Amino acid sequence: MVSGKQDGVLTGAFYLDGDHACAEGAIAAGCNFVAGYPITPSTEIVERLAQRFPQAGGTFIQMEDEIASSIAIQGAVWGGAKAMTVSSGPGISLMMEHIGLAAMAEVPCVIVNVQRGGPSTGLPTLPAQADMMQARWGSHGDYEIIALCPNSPQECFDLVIRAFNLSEQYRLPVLFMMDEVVGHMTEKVVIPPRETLTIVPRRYTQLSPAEYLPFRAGPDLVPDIVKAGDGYRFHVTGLTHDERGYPVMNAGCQDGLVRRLVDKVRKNADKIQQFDADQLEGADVVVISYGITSRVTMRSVQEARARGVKVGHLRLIVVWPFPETLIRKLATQVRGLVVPEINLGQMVLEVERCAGGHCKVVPVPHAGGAVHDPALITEAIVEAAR
Amino acid sequence: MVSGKQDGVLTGAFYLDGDHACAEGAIAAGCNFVAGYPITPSTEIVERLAQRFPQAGGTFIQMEDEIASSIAIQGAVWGGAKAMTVSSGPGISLMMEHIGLAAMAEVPCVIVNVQRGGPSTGLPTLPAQADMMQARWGSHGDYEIIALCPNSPQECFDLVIRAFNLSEQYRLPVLFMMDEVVGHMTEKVVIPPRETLTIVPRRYTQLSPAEYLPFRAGPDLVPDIVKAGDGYRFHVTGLTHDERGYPVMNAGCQDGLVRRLVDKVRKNADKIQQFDADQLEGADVVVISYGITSRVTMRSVQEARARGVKVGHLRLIVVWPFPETLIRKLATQVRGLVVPEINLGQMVLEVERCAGGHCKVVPVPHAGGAVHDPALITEAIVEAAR
Amino acid sequence: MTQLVEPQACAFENPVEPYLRTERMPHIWCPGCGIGTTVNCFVRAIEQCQIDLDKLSIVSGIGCTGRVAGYLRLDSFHTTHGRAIPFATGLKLANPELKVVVYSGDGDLIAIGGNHFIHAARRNVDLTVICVNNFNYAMTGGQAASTTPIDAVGTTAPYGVVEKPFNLPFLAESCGATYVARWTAFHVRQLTKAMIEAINKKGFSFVEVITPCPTLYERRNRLGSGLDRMQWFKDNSIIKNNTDTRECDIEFQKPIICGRFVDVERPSLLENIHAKLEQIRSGKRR
Amino acid sequence: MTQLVEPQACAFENPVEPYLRTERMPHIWCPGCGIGTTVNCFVRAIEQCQIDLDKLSIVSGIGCTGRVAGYLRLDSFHTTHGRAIPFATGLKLANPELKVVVYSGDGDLIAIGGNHFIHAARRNVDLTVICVNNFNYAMTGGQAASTTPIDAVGTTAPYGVVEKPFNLPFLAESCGATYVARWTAFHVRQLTKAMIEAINKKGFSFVEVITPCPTLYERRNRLGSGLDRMQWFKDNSIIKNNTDTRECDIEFQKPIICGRFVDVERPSLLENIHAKLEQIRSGKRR
Amino acid sequence: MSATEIKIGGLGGQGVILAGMIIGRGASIYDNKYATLTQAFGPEARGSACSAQIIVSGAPVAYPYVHHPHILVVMSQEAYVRFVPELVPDGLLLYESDLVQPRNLPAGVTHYGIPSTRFAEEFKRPMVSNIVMVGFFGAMCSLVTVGALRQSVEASVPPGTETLNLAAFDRGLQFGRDLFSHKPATVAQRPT
Amino acid sequence: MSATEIKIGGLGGQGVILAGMIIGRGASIYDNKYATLTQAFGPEARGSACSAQIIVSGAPVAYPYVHHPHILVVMSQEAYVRFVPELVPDGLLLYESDLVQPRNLPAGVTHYGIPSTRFAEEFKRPMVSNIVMVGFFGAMCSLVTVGALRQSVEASVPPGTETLNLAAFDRGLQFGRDLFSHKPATVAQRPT
Amino acid sequence: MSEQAEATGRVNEAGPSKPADKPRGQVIIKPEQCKGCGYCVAFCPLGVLAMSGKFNPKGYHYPEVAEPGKCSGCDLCGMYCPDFAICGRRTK
Amino acid sequence: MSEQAEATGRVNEAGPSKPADKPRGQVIIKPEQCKGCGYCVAFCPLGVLAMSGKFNPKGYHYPEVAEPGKCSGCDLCGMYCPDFAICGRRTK
Ligand SMILES: Cc1ncc(C[n+]2csc(CCOP(=O)(O)OP(=O)(O)O)c2C)c(N)n1
Ligand SMILES: Cc1ncc(C[n+]2csc(CCOP(=O)(O)OP(=O)(O)O)c2C)c(N)n1
Ligand code: SF4
Ligand code: SF4
Ligand code: SF4
Ligand code: SF4
Ligand code: SF4
Ligand code: SF4
Ligand SMILES: [Mg+2]
Ligand SMILES: [Mg+2]
Repeated sequence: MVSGKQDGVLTGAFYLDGDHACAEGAIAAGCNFVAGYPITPSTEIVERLAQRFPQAGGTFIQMEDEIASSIAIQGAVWGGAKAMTVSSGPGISLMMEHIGLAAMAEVPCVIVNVQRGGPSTGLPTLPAQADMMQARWGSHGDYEIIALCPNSPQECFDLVIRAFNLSEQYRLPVLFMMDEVVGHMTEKVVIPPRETLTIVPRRYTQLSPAEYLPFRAGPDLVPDIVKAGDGYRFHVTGLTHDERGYPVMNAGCQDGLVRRLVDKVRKNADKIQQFDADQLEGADVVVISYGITSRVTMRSVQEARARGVKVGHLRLIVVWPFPETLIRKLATQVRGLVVPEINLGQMVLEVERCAGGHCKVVPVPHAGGAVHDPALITEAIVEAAR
Repeated sequence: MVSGKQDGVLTGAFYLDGDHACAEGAIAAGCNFVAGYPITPSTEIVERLAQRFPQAGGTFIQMEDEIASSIAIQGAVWGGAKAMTVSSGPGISLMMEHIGLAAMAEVPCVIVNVQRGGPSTGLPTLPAQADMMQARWGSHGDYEIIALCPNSPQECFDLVIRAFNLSEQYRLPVLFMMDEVVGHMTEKVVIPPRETLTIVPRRYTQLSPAEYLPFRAGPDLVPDIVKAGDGYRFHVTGLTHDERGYPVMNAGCQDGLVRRLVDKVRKNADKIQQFDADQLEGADVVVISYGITSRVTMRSVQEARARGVKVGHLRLIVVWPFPETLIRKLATQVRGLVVPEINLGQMVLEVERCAGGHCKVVPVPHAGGAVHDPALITEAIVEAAR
Repeated sequence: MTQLVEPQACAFENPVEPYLRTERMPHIWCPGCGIGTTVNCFVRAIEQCQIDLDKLSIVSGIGCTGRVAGYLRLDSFHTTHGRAIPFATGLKLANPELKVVVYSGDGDLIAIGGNHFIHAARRNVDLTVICVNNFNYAMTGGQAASTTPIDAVGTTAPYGVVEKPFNLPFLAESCGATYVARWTAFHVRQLTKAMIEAINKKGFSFVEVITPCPTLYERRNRLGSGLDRMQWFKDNSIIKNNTDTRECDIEFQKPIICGRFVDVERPSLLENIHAKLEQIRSGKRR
Repeated sequence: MTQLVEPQACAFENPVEPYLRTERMPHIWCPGCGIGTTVNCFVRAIEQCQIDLDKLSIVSGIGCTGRVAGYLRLDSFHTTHGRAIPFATGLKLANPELKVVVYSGDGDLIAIGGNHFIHAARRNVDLTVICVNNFNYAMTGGQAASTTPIDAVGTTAPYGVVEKPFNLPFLAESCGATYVARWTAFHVRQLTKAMIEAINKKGFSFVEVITPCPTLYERRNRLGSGLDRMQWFKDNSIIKNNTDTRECDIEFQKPIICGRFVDVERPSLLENIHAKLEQIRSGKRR
Repeated sequence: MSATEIKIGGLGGQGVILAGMIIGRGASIYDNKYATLTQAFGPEARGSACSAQIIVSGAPVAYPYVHHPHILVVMSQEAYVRFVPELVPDGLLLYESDLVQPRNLPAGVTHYGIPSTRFAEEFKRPMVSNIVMVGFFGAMCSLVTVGALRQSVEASVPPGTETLNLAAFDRGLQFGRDLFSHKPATVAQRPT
Repeated sequence: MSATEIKIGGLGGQGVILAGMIIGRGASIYDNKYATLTQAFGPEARGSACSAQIIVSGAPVAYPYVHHPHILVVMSQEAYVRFVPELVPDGLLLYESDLVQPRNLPAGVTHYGIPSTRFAEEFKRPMVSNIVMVGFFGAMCSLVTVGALRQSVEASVPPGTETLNLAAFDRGLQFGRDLFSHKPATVAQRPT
Repeated sequence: MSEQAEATGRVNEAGPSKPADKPRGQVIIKPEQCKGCGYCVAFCPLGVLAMSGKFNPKGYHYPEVAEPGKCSGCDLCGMYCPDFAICGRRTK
Repeated sequence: MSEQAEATGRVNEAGPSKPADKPRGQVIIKPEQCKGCGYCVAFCPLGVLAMSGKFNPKGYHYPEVAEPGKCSGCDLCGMYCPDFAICGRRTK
């Protein structure tokens, strides 16, 4: 019942940090290929996998850099694997071209970013949440991804499974946005028996090679997939392509393809959404938080309530796609939305946009290197309630 | 008086495409170091520089990739050069880590992105404007850049000079956001005598090595710079650093540094702003456009005016920092803001945010591969005016 | 108006056709482009290897040569510029029963992709890498490459290249490639044989093919037509198997040494991984 | 409580001090870390080269070794992981009167930075590259690297490495480096001399220094303390100048061949650029 | 609008863009008008369809694309088929008469052919076919003065090839003038 | 709040984080409470200040940081100087008595020292100093049961080193028990 | 028509040179796919082929069988042709 | 006190071994900077140094001059010391 010593897939209660829990979650999700390159504070994830995969039945390869890692996993996916790569700011920045490829070629995969202080080399061992907009916009061109933010080791386990599930469901790269605190924080992690976990299988086509078109989507806008070696003789390209997967260089094909790529997220946003709502009903102020900041916020909310403020707390678990509809509605019901984040204002821009002038939007920025002093958030709540 | 044949710095009227004009603008701005890697539709810029630099007095080096290019220019800047690199979507995505370094180490340099259809390899020879959010958010961590959008070869010349000037003034990477149409469109470009051009010199310190602190900023939040070989024995790092440039790993130092890095743009935004305003006064609808789309919009605006709509046209020349104040004010004065862009909704998000619910915000998205049919924008204007 | 010939049914099929995505023909390559010639050799090689084509994957990067993947009726992957090798590495590791061939250009594999090339050779990944070396970046219009000979011109080196080009066989050997050969597009039979040997080799095998790019490299360097160039290859190739790779430098318009230079045995990455797994499962730590 | 000694004034100065940013001491390196030893050699080398220190720039990537730049009182650049060489290339080309030394780790220069390494060697850029090879990624906690010998363990290869490591001298030579030497941290005098030779060399010079990383590599591989390791270097180094670089592979706990392996002349990148400019200005196209 | 819109279509490698460039540069730099040239081509270096579009105007050009050219020049059958429907009803068509068969031409279109490739082969340089065409263009319409076109040819071709190219230009010009003396073009007199 | 907050400070390489891990795991897995461990360390692998913070509670822990520890364990003078001011007024201080001099200790703090490094050197493995300290911790307060701590030591150390580490644990435990029998700790009886 | 038929064994049989021999090979040409590079003509070891004076729809000259009886069916033309426009096969 | 002074020529002069010879070198040690790796002790060619039994503030043992008169000032200790905590110099 202890980390680092069991073989196969674990079940039971373990004392794990977020990084290790993430590794176990990946194994539980059926991930069997990980390519990575060391970087603080994410390295423990691949270290654990390097140790665990021989027993758990997966392959870990340390590539020469993050660029190689982020494309090796895509090769592996086409070979039939469930694949993941893991990094932090500088390494994630190097993956941008390949996040675009995964979006374009609809490659289900998970990219873990254990956020540290930036920009550049920044604060390698200290926390931040300043890669949130990068997660959405970092690659060139129009595309959509899904991003999740866990706030505990338990969630690193639970949600990385959902990350894999979403990537399979929608055939796109899912960004798993941890932060240094969550990655290095250790708590009890309960791993249920594997049978009780919901694992979305890869959507392999039922069609024969003669009938199958690799990029023809069904009503959910997501095409079924195949893998190499099964006789489909399919083609995959990062160029704009038609339903056969063949390059077609014109605006019409681009429109059909790229609109579908973004719509499969935008139009399915309601199904993808996930959040924790705490006393939103009747609140004068709602704090919107995610990741480690949500746990700091819990204390602030407690303090503010103790000071008599009717404050609700909306914790975003899926941050991208952004819960537009929800925030638009909330904005019409409250006096203020308070948005603490360990960055100098990122998700708050989306909140402000969706608030549409209906209520105050109060950012509580923090440049990184630590979490907020809870009092800062408390003050912002009290202020916003005025 | 013809392109491609003169030695030294040119003066006169030339028939140049945007790429070539950009190269000439860089030379006129005093750029004397360019590192690059070929990619359509930007390659003509470096090809021209490779041909022109031996006479014009600069060094071009074709590096092994875009990563190398984007750091070689930073080495060159610290060696005293005015430096630029040039690419398009896939190559720009590879530069993300180094855009962060340039922001962090306050390296004045210009990065040209001749936008093509994305995501991924996309439509290499066809236009898009879908890297606008990437320009702002593509690297990890909090930082700010400046981005400009020319709409003609003449502006490719004129504005790349301003791009260099801004990079020197604020010591940061400036993104020069062309698009395939502007890059490959040929028109007359008038190059005035060099003496008449305003060139902002590098802000070399006046202080002695004993007095000088490399990252101590003056009231404009920008520190003066030095170069290697002048006896300052200075240190530059991508880590969070103090005024001496030495790494300091804590939240306090991070706060001081990173806030200054963003504030030097945010607080100087008014000075950086640049736009063209056409009949905004009294308009019922204002179209907000940039780059090649602004020229398509001109026709749409004409058509809409012919149909009796009171429509103004705001063309953004500096797109980042975003002209918040202006848009906030406009939103209170008009019925609708129409935002055509060759992407599936990027700058329109900023417009919507700043509009704050005061007026309709009508996106006119286009997935890329071509410019808009002007009628589409006209219809949106007419619709918004209702 | 000159009289034009029209398409018509054939008496027998071109033997490459079953291997091609004929629905995508004509291809984009220029008149006299050597890439098509190498494809002929490759098709004949895989035919002669008698491998299950359903288990053969082909991976390209971006470039004129990068289009090869898209034209072959195989599981085919047109990845990003420079990254065919790490993609192929993932593909092969995830599904070891596949035969994985990387087919791409010199710029793709050796300039932007150089790091992946050397690491894959070092690891002895079970891949065959075919590098079409046309001495320039063709797809983007003829820029100088890290293979362009000194003094040759390219659009980004209009006055002539000053950097020494890579000696690819030497580089591949220094990293640990177990099979290394070089041929020109003129040597269709030898090239086919080399491809067969490379495909049959376990571990990292590497075939460099020098080809004409008449539209860009030859034209810009005044080396005549594709045909002139092929004749030049014919007249200026020195076939010398087992040449010390140190001697395999290529200089502008100097004879080109061709042959099989390296053919050695060492355990491939997959063999090593499996041996390690055995060892772990049998309980020994090291 | 044990009695502690307190700092005190010195009778004379440590000769390295004028070259160090003493205000940043103590440095972050562990007890017995070999990096500090190489810094001693480097300081003595630049002292003996009698170069103008104001014109000497040092460029590092990220890693334990990457911190060297920050500790030397020179114009110093701590860049991004893997990118010291292209940064240095830009610096040198922009200001050819500078002497530019790249000082970084094996992971930095050869794993993520491998492509820049081979291209810089090929171009013969006027740089001196000092690679501290401690057989692992130390800064991040002891992961296996592309230099880790087969069967040695690292945190990401807990059961032992299965990939052949690079033979760095062979790799450097294959790309065209004009000076290549290898020493261990034990060989302080020879290392100093090699650094002098490398700095005085025009073109691309490369010095590999094998150093102990007792905290991670030696500890995890049960190779004892730093001192044990240095003794091992002493006892297991074979000094053999001009060894064919093919023979310079490193195997786990097998003797290490040290020496100067390559020292040849060919025009450096800057020389080539200047010659080309002359040619252009004198009106000849080629 | 006082703008005249031109489209030139052909295959990559035929020098269609350069032809457009010469016309645009002639109009813009040597005739001192406004002239915007845009181009469309595939990813491949050679062999696929490509086209150049030029708008020549007395005032700055905003919208740079040509949807209904007044003048269409085609160097391949494919370009002919694709672009002819776009021609304005009374437009002018110039075509490579060995490579293009002007079938189903809309009524009202004035059209002239020239075997420019064959003429170019006479110079032993098939690639000057486009310059022959530009000379022909100079003869068949007065939008850009012949002097401006000649200067532009000189300024636009690779150094050392000026004489050859001017000869090619003159060949096309002469062929056109000879043709023209037989049958006057209407579009050619269009005020520009 | 029913939560007890612990801080452990020392230098990198002293195993401070592992000590925290053992305490946290003991409380969480073997005593079945909630225990959140956070850590702080520099970029460097070794030698700089580092600390572990553990909150042990009967309910889930939200805010995971310790600002005012009830129990402080210090293994270096630097850590002592830095963290002692944070201790709650009636807190418990455990320290490495060869490396730390508890100068200017606030009144009300209960404090015990152990020469854990020296004890570890007795085992010829200086790196088990932290485990000695954990044993000492087990003796000096009842927050985590000794049984849970022992199990946790076993589960947390590298395979093959269990015996050595348990011996080190017992050494610290014994030393503490001996001390404790002389002078009872107040914090130790705090309800947890 | 022509090129196609000319190239087959049938036509070869009726070809001018060596009418007595049964031709050992056939060659097939798809002129519309040809880009006129001339490789097949130059590298046919038996001089079977020659470039036509005619253009195909893309404007290229293409090969014709000049010496049909000589073809050995070695398929070297097929291996050289970058455009998959020609190939040979043995007939016995 | 002590280590610093012990290491200088002056103390060497008073040292036990070879009292007649004027010592050829001096060594200087900064114990507080030392991390106890032992390189200086092990690689001093003349056996001048020995590890102290005492700890410095960081908890490391550090070198002391055991044979002061023997020091040649060769500075090998200085070249080895990763922490710049020791160095030697010639005195004549
Ligand atoms: C990241 C990135 N950089 C640059 C390019 C542009 N690009 C496409 S192909 C190519 C070069 C191809 O050269 P090579 O690999 O030699 O292939 P060839 O076309 O010569 O066959 C380049 C630079 C790109 N697509 N992606
Ligand atoms: C892009 C990027 N990837 C990964 C890292 C994390 N990282 C920092 S140093 C390092 C390895 C250092 O190894 P080496 O160069 O051998 O230096 P050493 O620490 O061994 O001296 C890594 C992987 C980073 N900073 N940036
Ligand atoms: S440009 Fe060169 S390599 Fe590309 S298709 Fe044409 S001839 Fe071949
Ligand atoms: S971890 Fe290794 S390389 Fe890094 S400072 Fe410590 S001993 Fe040196
Ligand atoms: S098959 Fe052989 S002999 Fe026949 S035409 Fe082709 S190359 Fe010549
Ligand atoms: S080799 Fe092919 S493309 Fe070339 S001439 Fe012969 S048939 Fe035509
Ligand atoms: S200077 Fe030389 S002899 Fe003296 S202590 Fe140091 S190493 Fe020994
Ligand atoms: S070499 Fe330096 S750090 Fe090591 S024991 Fe000697 S003085 Fe101390
Ligand atoms: Mg090439
Ligand atoms: Mg290392």
